[in-house]
Amino acid sequence: GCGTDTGNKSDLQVGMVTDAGTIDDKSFNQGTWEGVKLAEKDLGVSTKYLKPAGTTEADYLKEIGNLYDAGYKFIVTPGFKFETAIFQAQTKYEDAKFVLIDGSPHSGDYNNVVEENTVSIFFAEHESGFLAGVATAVELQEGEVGFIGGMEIPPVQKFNWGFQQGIKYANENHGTNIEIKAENVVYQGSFDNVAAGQQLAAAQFDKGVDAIFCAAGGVGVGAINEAKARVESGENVWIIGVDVDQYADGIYEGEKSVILTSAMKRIDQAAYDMIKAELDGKFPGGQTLNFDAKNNGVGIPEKNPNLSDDTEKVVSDVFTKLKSGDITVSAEQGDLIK
Amino acid sequence: MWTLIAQIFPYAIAFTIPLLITSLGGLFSERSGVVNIGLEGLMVVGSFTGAIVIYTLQPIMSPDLAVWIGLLAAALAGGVFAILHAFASINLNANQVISGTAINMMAGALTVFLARNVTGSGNIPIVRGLLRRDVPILSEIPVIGRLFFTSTYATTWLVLAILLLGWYVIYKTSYGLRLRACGEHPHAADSAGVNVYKVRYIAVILSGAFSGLGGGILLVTIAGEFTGSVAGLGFLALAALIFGQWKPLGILGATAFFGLASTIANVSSVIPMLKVIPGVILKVFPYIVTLIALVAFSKSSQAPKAAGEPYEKGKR
Amino acid sequence: MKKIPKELVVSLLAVVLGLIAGALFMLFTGNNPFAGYSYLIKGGTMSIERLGNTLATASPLILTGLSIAFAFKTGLFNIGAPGQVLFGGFCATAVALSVNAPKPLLLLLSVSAAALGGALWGSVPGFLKAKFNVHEVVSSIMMNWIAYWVVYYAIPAYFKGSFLETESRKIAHQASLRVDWLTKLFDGSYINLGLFIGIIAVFVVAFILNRTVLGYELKSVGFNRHAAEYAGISVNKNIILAMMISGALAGIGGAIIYTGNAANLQIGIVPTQGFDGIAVSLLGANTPIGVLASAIFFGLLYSGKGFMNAMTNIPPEIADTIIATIIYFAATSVLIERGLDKLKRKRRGN
Amino acid sequence: MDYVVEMLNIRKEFPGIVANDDITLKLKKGEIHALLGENGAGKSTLMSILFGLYQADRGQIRVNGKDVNISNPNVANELGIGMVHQHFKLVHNFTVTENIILGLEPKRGLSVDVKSAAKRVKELSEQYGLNVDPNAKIEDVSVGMQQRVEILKMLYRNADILIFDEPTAVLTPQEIEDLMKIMRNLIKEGKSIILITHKLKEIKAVADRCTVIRRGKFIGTVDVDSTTKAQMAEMMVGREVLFSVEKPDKEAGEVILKLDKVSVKSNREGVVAVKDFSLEVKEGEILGLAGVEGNGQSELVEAITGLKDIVSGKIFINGKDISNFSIRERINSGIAHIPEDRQKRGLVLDYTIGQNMVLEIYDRKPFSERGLLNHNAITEYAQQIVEDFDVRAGQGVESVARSLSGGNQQKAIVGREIELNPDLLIAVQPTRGLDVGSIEYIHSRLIEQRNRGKAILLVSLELDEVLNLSDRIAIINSGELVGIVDAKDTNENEIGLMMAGIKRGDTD
Ligand SMILES: Nc1ncnc2c1ncn2[C@@H]1O[C@H](COP(=O)(O)OP(=O)(O)OP(=O)(O)O)[C@@H](O)[C@H]1O
Ligand SMILES: Nc1ncnc2c1ncn2[C@@H]1O[C@H](COP(=O)(O)OP(=O)(O)OP(=O)(O)O)[C@@H](O)[C@H]1O
Ligand SMILES: [Mg+2]
Ligand SMILES: [Mg+2]
Repeated sequence: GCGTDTGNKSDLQVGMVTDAGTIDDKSFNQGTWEGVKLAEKDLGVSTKYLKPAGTTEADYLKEIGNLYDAGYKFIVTPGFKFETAIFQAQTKYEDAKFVLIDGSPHSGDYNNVVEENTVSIFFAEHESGFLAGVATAVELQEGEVGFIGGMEIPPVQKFNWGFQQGIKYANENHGTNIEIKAENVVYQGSFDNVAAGQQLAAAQFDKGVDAIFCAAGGVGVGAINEAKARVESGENVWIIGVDVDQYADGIYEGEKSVILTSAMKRIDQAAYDMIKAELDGKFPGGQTLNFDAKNNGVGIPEKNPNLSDDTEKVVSDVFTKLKSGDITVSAEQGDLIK
Repeated sequence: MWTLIAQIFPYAIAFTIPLLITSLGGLFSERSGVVNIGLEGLMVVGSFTGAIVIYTLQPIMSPDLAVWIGLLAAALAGGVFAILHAFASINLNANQVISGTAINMMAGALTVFLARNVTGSGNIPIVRGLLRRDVPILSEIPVIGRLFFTSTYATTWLVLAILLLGWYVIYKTSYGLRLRACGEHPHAADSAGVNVYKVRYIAVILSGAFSGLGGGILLVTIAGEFTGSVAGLGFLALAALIFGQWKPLGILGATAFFGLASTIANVSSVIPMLKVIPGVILKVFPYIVTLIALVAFSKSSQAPKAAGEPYEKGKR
Repeated sequence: MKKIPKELVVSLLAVVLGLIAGALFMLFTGNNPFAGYSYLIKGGTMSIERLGNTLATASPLILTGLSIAFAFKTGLFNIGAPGQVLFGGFCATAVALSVNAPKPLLLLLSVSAAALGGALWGSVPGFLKAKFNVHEVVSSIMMNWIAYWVVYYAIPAYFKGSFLETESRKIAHQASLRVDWLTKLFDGSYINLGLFIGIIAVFVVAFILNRTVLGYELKSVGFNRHAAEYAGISVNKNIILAMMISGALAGIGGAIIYTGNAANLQIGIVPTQGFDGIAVSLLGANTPIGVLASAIFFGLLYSGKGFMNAMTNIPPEIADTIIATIIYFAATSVLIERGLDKLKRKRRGN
Repeated sequence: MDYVVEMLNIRKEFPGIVANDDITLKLKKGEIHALLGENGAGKSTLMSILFGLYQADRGQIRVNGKDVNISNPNVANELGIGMVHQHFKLVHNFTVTENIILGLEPKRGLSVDVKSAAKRVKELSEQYGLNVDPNAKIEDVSVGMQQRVEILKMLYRNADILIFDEPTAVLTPQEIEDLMKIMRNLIKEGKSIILITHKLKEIKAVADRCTVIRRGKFIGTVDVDSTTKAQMAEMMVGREVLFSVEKPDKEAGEVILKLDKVSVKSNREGVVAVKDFSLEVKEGEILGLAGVEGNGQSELVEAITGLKDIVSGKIFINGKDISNFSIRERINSGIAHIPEDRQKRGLVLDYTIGQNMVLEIYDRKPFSERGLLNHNAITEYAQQIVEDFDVRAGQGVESVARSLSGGNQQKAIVGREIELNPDLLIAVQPTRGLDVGSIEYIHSRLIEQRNRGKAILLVSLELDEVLNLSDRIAIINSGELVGIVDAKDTNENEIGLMMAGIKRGDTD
């Protein structure tokens, strides 16, 4: 779909190439696409996404070439797997603009080169995880939490590490008593094994875990299902969502959801902002942008029906301190679990 | 140890059930003489249809009722889709393996394509699947109650009932007798006045319906959304069929083994006791055991003699 | 007039019918099929670079298609190609990442390693079939999963880079099947030596099957193992050998995928080329030359569909639907043959 | 008027062949009506039409005076027509009862009522003296018993018109006697029978009338009592038939094949098929091995050729112990083998005739060198065989084996094996399913081999063939050697008795 009914009209053609997984992955592909679609609606750009046949640099570059040849010269790519493809594309297609989310272009040697037609965007997932951790700890006050990751890739790891720091912070500063055991921090190893997600969540719940932070795509879907089933049979368990506000995914009855809160990174916002900047002639080419607490690039949702007002208040205080730099969250494992 | 088993048992069963019903579908098809390698695709079709029906109905009626209607629709759709395979392998004497492969490819492409056309997204989430319940009274029985009657899905009992019924049909009814005859010696069946084509059509359609149901059950118990794939479960069901020696009780054992082994492998990372075993060993364990079992059973293979052979009236 | 082989007619008709089905889907979604197909073809051919990419996409398919065709010719259904691709590719990657040698030698080593790895993976179902009569389809499916998990754990344990747990280190240019002159010739496309390996393999396989004692024995066993046994041909040896050769071909396909088209091995992904090989082989009537042609056709479909999607609103699943339909029609070729016979008889009748 | 079946002017065409051309057959109530004809004359086709397996292209069928359209076996069943097929149509892992009730299952509620069916089978079995165990599995019972199961199948369906397609080919003379008795019983109970057979003796023994067809055409229907065997044979073949082959006397030479107390396991689990079997075959002789099907002949041949391992004993060729040789080594030691099942063992049907002609020697010079095939040499060699043995095929050596008729396939195999110039030629059922012309030809080639001083082991179920060709005859029963007799001083009766396990002398 091109064309819009808002009256705004623009010549800009915005293309996106999806990473592994589908456009509906409830994660970075979907988030990015939602931002692009929002731009279509608000700004009148025309849009298109392509799904590559595989996940190699060649597959990605081919689709970028297809978009380029079809006139889509503003191209958004989510995921660090695009790093080497964009490295080549930015010089090959000099008159095109590239937005690389979660990564920075390099030739395979991790020497980053961001050309003038490219913006590289990173998110402070650890800060997002931290806030979710604080929110969880304060809301639950005491109990156990767990973490289920998909594959061991940097954004997922950073969510995990941040979450653990958030729990610790709340225990130390807000008198909560939340435990997170090493055995309950796991990477399932894929983003699509729903059954394993269900089983892992069940195993953790059975061992007394009250809330699980899932940064695992389809694996998280399995965990959410397990939580729904348990809540409906009277148990009191929670899931903390990731990337986008997953509240709706956790709905099991009317408006009630098992999603306590979500550790969000505003990918949609980032994609939208870049498109808008381009239209305004302010495309920050050559820069590496960090979306973090300071610029509201990460955080928990504005509305968290499952969080008490008190909790929200605590989180918002912490959020302020993150912004001001009073609190810093490490993006490294250090002595954290996994 | 006991608590570990007690904990994972319900999930192992949950994982077993879609496999079991799909495998039973394969059993009907192969016992009639038609190899059905398209079980995977038929499960996908079931999962898709179930999802789309439940997705549409849940907002306007009782979610539970919607789930059951969805399961019914999944079975129906699987059965209808299987006609493609039946037509190719029964009427056209096609190579059944190739036709099954085509079924798998078609199901994958077509369902996602339709999903996108209907919901605008390649995935179809459902708000709510089936709830787990303890079976009254029975769940109080020591040991057994904890293992078998706690946290069960209604579909588990449904599938076990179908299995029992399937066993009865295959071994006790006239259709079963004819079915087995068609899989062993279709010409004998034909000359005894059995309509081989009809028997095989029914069997292949049943295999589609059961696989469709399997896909639907996977959706409402585990997956919670349609994503265009069932992650190789259909192929695993096929392996279970051979592992289980084309016998209803055999496939019950084989699928239960897969269910247990893969559940253990999946949750091993959160079970301290299992953590000492290298992950790769746990993951490949079910597959290696299957290979060993196939070797062990190879001598006394009960494979239907005519399975995979197109039936031509004139030929002998 | 020379007689056109029946297989060719059947394959072509299957393609045509598949394309017609695709056209119907395009119409159904409100698109113009002529535009769709012309963009599809343009997408795969309109520049020298795209042509190169089409051939690069086709290269591993030639090998996996040959692998499966070879198995079919020898009476086996090798559904284990995905596992053989993965494990062969893993072996090639391992060599590429750990051996230091001049490029030609290194490539020879890594491709040989891939062939050996694939052969090893194929030998298990072959052995089980020969010795215990275990159906190769089931054992191959098991071997696929075993390959998946072995590679899944081995890459992070031994070959991961400094940043990522989920893929191997990048393979140096030194060890890659990409060569500068070819890349330049095709304007920076991904084409690599894999294409030549594929073409050589086509001729080698055709030669083995048609002109050698080995091929004669393998086919005898494939067509009629009872007669082969009667004639004193070792059935068991030949079944194992056939699966090993088939596996080796798939393994080399893995080398092309991971050290040619790509430059590393990502875990958690089953290579689709393994399954696609089935379609390639069937459409190619299980003959080496047919496989070459159909691999290029699939390469065109895969590499052109992106441009079609970019230029139109045709959903991406169309290409897959077309392929599935083609396979279905290839499977039901009896229908086509019957139609042809009827046509002939009618013409004769007149 | 009192015809139960009238098949009038039946025509049936298969692609490329008219199997039935204007054939008329009328079956009287209460008679045994023989249907006689060479292989491929169209007997089975005609009966398959009556039984509803095929549809006639033209012609009329009347049952009990009414025009009927028998579109499938169910219709035939309803009309009271039953058929015992030459190749039994029984499900091997079903019980006798299950096989009998298949397609017509008695029910109790939803279940098949196996119990009462078994009772009924038992009753029927007793009524007609068939002696069948209703609960035995088919794979465990003898061939004769399987045939009686087929008969029960018809009786269970209340068939009044019974078709027997070559029922005696697989039976011992004793069993044939029993079958005749059963047939006469059936007639007494008011049934009518059509009997297909090649054996004039049997027709003479039981049939009332006989219809003869030749190459799909109706030749005539005669009264059996008033027609001689020779007359019937002439009707069948179209010329005078010599009932024996010319064979000069010849002194046998050195021992070529020596079996020393050979035991072989059966193809079925656990059973021993051949027990302590000792035998010698000498140069310049044809040794016939006679026995009822399934008494260990196949296993014995497989043991000699190496297709099967022996449990104990030794096998010698020209004095050399070959017990542990591979199949190929045995071929190279001078054994050639015309296999029992030409399509399963003898040919790779998807290969051309040319490729098939070198099946055992493709790896020898000049057919291949250093692993590469020499197609020219192969074609040349095959060409020679095709010419010498009169193999008729559309595209000569380039014809795919599958496209050849059975007789030509067999001639090709015989040619290939003789061309190997073996010391020992094992010929198993070399003329099964062939027409008279081909049979004569193959017989003469076998005798020619013998005359050239080769040793020939002939295994055949056809007693006539064994008697006509052999110099000596060994009789096998239940895997044991019953005895060896000189062909010159024995007769069908004696061999028949020995085939049933009764040793020479026991009777005298
Ligand atoms: N289904 C078929 N398709 C084509 N040709 C057939 C078919 N069945 C039989 N024929 C041919 O029809 C002819 C008559 O065959 P039929 O089986 O009736 O002979 P028969 O008299 O029963 O021979 P036999 O003594 O060998 O049993 C043969 O030439 C045979 O090859
Ligand atoms: N489809 C076919 N095409 C060509 N020849 C055939 C075909 N079917 C059978 N025949 C030939 O016809 C002859 C008789 O075949 P048929 O099937 O009638 O066997 P039969 O010995 O009479 O056994 P039965 O009575 O059990 O059918 C055989 O020589 C067989 O090879
Ligand atoms: Mg016949
Ligand atoms: Mg016959």
